[in-house]
Amino acid sequence: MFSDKSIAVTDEKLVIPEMKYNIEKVPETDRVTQFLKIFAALLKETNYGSALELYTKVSAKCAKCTTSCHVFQATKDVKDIPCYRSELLLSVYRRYFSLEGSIYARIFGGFELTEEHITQMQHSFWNCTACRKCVLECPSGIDHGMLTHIARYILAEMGLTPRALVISTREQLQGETGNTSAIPLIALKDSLEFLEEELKEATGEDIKFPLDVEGADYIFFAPVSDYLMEAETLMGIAAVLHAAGVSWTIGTKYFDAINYGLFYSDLVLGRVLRKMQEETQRLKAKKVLIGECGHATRSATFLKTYWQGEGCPEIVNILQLTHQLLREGRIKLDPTKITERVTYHDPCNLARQNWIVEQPREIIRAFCKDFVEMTPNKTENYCCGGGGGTVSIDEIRKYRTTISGRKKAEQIRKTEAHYVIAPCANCKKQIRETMEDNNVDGELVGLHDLILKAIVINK
Amino acid sequence: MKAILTDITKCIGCTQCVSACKVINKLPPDKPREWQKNDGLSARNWTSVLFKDEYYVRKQCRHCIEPACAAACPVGALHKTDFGAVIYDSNKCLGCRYCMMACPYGIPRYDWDSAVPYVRKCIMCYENINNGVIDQPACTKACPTGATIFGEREDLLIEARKRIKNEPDKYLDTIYGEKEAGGTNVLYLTSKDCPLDFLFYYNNRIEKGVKLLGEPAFNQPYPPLTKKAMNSVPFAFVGMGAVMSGLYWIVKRRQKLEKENKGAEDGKNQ
Amino acid sequence: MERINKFKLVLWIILGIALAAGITRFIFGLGATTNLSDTTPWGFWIGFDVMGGVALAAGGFVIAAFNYIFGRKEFHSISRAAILTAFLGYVAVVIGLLFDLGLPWNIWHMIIFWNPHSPLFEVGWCVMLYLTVLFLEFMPVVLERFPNLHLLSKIHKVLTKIRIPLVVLGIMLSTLHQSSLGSLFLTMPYRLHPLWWSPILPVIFFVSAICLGLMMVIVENMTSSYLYKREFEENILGKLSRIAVYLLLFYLVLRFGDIIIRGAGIFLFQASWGTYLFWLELALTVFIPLIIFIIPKLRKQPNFLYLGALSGVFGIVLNRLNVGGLTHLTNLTKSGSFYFPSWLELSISAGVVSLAMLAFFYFIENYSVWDEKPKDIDSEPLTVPKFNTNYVYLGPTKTANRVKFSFAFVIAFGLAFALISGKHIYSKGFDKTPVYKARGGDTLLIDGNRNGYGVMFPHKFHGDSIKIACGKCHHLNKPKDKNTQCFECHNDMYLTGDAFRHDWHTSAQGANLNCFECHKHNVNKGEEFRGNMAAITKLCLKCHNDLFPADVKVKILKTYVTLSYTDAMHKLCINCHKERLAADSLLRKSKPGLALCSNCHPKPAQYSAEHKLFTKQNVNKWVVVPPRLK
Amino acid sequence: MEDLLNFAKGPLFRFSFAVMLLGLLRLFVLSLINGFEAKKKAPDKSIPKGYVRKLTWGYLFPIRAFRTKPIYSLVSIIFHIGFILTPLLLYSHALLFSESIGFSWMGISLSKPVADNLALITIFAGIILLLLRLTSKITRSISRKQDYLWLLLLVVPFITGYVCSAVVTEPATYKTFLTIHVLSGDFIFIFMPFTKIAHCILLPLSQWVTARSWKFVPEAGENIEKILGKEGQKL
Repeated sequence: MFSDKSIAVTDEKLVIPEMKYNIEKVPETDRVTQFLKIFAALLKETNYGSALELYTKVSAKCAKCTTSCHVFQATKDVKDIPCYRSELLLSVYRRYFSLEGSIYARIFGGFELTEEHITQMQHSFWNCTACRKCVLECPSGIDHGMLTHIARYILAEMGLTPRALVISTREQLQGETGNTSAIPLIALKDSLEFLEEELKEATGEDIKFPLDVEGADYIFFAPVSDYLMEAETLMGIAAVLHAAGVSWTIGTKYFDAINYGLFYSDLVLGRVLRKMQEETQRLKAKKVLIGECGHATRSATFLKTYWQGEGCPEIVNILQLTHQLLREGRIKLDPTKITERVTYHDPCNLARQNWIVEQPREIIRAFCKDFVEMTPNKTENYCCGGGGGTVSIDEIRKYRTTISGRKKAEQIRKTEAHYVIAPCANCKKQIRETMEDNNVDGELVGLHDLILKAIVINK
Repeated sequence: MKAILTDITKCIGCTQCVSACKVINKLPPDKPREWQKNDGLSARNWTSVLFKDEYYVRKQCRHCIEPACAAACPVGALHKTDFGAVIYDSNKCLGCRYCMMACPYGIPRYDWDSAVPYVRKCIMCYENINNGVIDQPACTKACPTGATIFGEREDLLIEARKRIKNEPDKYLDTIYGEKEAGGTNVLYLTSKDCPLDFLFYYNNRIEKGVKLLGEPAFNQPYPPLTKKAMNSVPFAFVGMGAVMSGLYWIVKRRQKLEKENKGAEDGKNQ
Repeated sequence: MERINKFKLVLWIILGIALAAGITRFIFGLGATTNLSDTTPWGFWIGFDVMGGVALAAGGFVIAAFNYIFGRKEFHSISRAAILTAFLGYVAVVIGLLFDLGLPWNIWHMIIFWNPHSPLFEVGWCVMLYLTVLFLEFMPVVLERFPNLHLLSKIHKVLTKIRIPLVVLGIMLSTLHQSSLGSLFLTMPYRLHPLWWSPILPVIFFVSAICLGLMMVIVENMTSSYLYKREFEENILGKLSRIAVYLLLFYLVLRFGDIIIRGAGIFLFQASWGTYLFWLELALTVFIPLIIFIIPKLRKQPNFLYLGALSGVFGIVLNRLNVGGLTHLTNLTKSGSFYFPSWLELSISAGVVSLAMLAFFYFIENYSVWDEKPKDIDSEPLTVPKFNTNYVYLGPTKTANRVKFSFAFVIAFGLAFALISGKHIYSKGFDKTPVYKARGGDTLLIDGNRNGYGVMFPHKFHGDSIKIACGKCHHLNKPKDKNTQCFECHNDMYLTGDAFRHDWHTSAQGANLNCFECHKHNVNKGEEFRGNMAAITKLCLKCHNDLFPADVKVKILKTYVTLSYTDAMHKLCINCHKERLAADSLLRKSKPGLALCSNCHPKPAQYSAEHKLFTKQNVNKWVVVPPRLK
Repeated sequence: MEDLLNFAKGPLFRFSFAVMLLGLLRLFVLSLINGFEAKKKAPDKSIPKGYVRKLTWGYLFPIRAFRTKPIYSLVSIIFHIGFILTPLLLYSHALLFSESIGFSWMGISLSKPVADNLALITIFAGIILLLLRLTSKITRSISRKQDYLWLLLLVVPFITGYVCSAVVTEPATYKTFLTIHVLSGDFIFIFMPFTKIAHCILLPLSQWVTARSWKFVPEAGENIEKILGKEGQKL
């Protein structure tokens, strides 16, 4: 009678693949004390305590978050309810770090932190893609995304991080190449030369990727995987910047925008951003330009926080810049080029807080005839399913595409679009795999891939 | 100055004066409280009748000629009028209750149960008489036996002496209020069986009849007790200032000299 | 948990209790919260908060005098703390005074309405001015923190320049009001116990204030040093104690000289409460400190030094309490009610002191009151304690304190607020004494004499044969209740009541009405409920068509407030009975003395003594006097 | 029974009311201080104001709530309205306050029929909420004990109050129900600041605090390493 219709997904029997990722090193035995110690250190040094203190008081357990969680809607497993997952951490906080909770525990007993609880957290918090869609629904105002963030930080300090993430960050911070995909500089230069040739073929123009130009307006950081997998996006960006005559550059010492710190560790976040700062200061760039990537853009905004010294530059996403250039009339797009149906996927990190929502749509409307929206869209768009760094864990691809990405696949299928635009490196990889595994027709592109096709470059 | 003379021997204890007082001053009904002194006076009863040794003694404000309460009040909320009454200005009052402490008869009462309390006591129907509503206080007017009467103080003193003279066996040869505490505007005549010393704090003394040095005499008014101290205030103030400045000057000079000496010695040594 | 934090927790709990008491005092007035009475209008708040507080703060001017005027620079290191103590002490005095004053919002009246003859007026002015001076003396410590702000640093410069004049002014003002607090009591020679009242009371107060100032500095310094685990200035405190010896000896001579010259020596060796208090006070003030301070062996031990100074502080505060209220003759003799402060009074005073202490700690922790700030306050070491399963970590000390203190504060407030008895507030000092019901038709049993025995009353006969209208006796009949008794309306023996039973009319067992079925709705729209009750209220007859018999003459009452049972008996019943007696022969036969006072009051003077109302006083018996019996 | 009722109306009521009022105030102030401290610690002071404001207003006028789970939202909103208005605006409660604490709001009160009906509606809303919680597997799985207890505890005073006001006439039963009514009310007050009902005062702050908490402290990461003794270690 009172069953919840909104969460019903048309579904036969669903086989849930095991969500199991590889851990770099197994932590020592007494994980409980270790967990609490790290938690305490975290509360002491960071700002999360104020939010946790509030959440433990207001959490009402109404289950409204279930209506917005794509993972839960696919699995129907109570362990995937955002509120259930948050309670895993909140109960620890309530028991060991809040006055009322500890008094209650002393009188009535109750929750105690155990090894099993930690194991449960270890799995649960990596199931969450930290898309923060549930925040919009929660009547208590709990940011489940933040709780995931905190819990992952603690787990990371214990060493319970997926190996894939650790390897890439290690390469980025301590490796020789200094980027997550371990591309040597020579390879980068090679591929850029190749891209320049490609561009010449496509547009007939001599479009350069300027390397190490001091004093440029923009220093460009792309998610490094783009150089390997999404070259067309880079070409599109180069074309746009060239057409508009923007002075920009790519640093050779550090050129990676990816920052997995946002997903599991503030420490890593800060260290990566320091590298970004060093490069920006070396080339004396006026602004920081981030390529098509959600988490990279959001983590780059924290440059303001981690910038040492005065004069933090403005951080601009390429979508914002292209939109601005389009408005100013500095680039022209041919409205007749793209005739296929197009749909747009909002990366969570860009759209959730109503940050970059309208700009890409205006750009698309300028040169695509048949643009359809997904439902829901804009700030409430579903996550691709690979958020929170899970996209880079290859051993759980099955889980990602069939469970996390299920909702997205349906959404895309409903639009019947040919082109699915996802201006985010993570989303691109995830959606492409999802479409493959779920047999969804269509082609996944970045926004600038399409722009490259439609851009008109006047001499 | 107007005054009230109460003849204890004539009082029949009908408490008509109490009712009349309540009516004219629009006082609400009284309920006995823990904090009342239990002599019948309260913030809502400005006069009362005590039952003492087969006699009835009416109690009310004595309207001293030199009232201690008026001298004590820091803001002058209480003051003595030429009419004879000691009246109270509730707009000035700040509720320090020093008047209640200072009164040698323990008369002023307080609105203890109110969040906005005032000091309450008999004001000899001052305002009503001034406005011409009545020609004498309600209590004297209401008295059926003429035990309490109103008039000029001199006239009443003459009347009192006359009564004592006429019936020396009946009356005690004292007019209460003529001299005590510098004289009051409420006078009492009493029977020989019933001396009224108990109305005065003087008689609360543990050792009766002991007169200590410095204590005021029976008929001495109270305000001068503090006046002496108050008069010396400016001298103390200026004197202390002068002494302190002088000391400071001397000490500083001495230090300076010491320094110079030291400097000179140092110079020599060098 | 550190010492200081534990101590602060206690202070916060006290503060919570005090807040509850303070709120009650401002809602319900002084009578509900204090044990003050018309006999003892001044009590603990004047004695401790004001007089004690001012005396406790004397350390400020004494140390300032030694440091700046007498050139004893060795006291410099404790002068800031002493001045801070004085400043906070005076602030506490003013806050305490706000509770004690009946009309605290009129406290500024002293500025515009002058009565220069009043010692209290002088005290008030001096305290105000001295508070300002202390504020200016202490300001530099606060301003030091902001050397970059131009305006503030300018003020700082000016203040340091005029420091010496300020100190001199402070000493002058202190001299005045420390002594004037004694002058307050000059006007009540027969109120105070002869061992305390003296024409030189101002001088005694001044000298004792200086003694107290010195000892208070010792106590304050050692206490705060203990709490912050800091080395205290043993040297300086030793010097202070040696100065205190001379002053205490002077005080002793002054006190006994005064008593003996006045001839009050006979009171010294009586067996009475007042004398005991005197010897206790002197022992605490003079004897214990003198013994400790004179013997070097004792003086050099911190524990004994502390004990001596503390004893002196308690002694002189006890002196102020004694003068302020405890030894008033109305309190010591049987002429009045005995005054001892209620727990609400004590808690408010304690709360004010706690507030001052917390402020003191705040300044110590945040400003350079001492030469060096207490350690471990600014920065926490980068460690987290070892966790076991019982451990609870509430964040850095500051955060944890905040959480704990506020929690303790709230709980203490709640408990104190609950414990403030409703009885004290609502009975207005009196227990309710219900009157028993006696219903009947033809014949009623009336406990007319209120002696526990019923009196037969031929009720029907009165209606049928004598044909008195019911309303004559039952001035307000209840609906369908033709034999309403006196007690129905006069339902309390001594308290006024409500003739219209609102509670019955609204209750579910009764008429189950809501307010607006009788009162017009526009009472909501701003019309005063009390202002014009008749205009907005429905008449009883609108609902009760058969309220009165047709032939009855009804006395219409203007108010529903009824007199107490006793009052009503005297005014209404007795008159009625008298009339009936005159007319009726039957009653005259059965109860000839029905209208006589002696029926109810057989022995007027003794009757009162038995009764609860009059149990408390023994002297000054006051009774409601009936007309003289034959 | 009489004594218990008097205790519940007197001391216990005063205690519970004081704890409720000051306790909630304490939570609010503590959260505010926490928020401002977070602001002080983080170098980046900006927050997405429009987003925070939009979500915060959403709590007071929860129109958005109807899009997902409309039945639940409607019932819950009705329950909240009834729960706030009925006890607050009943004349008897104003009377209780004036007798026990010394202030009240006698001037504004609901008429009896309105209050009765509102109480009935609230009771039904509460029961429906309980049923919703019990029948759905999802809510059942995430509910703690207090989630059921609260619903029951909140509904009890309404039921007993309604019974007292409109059903019983027999004095003994009336007294019993009234005692339960007052006692349950007291317990609600006492537990309010320490359980999830604190949301009544904390909700307006939650978005602001969240936004403040998202601001990182730059030194935090390194300091945590130091605390944990992992300084200088490689990843």
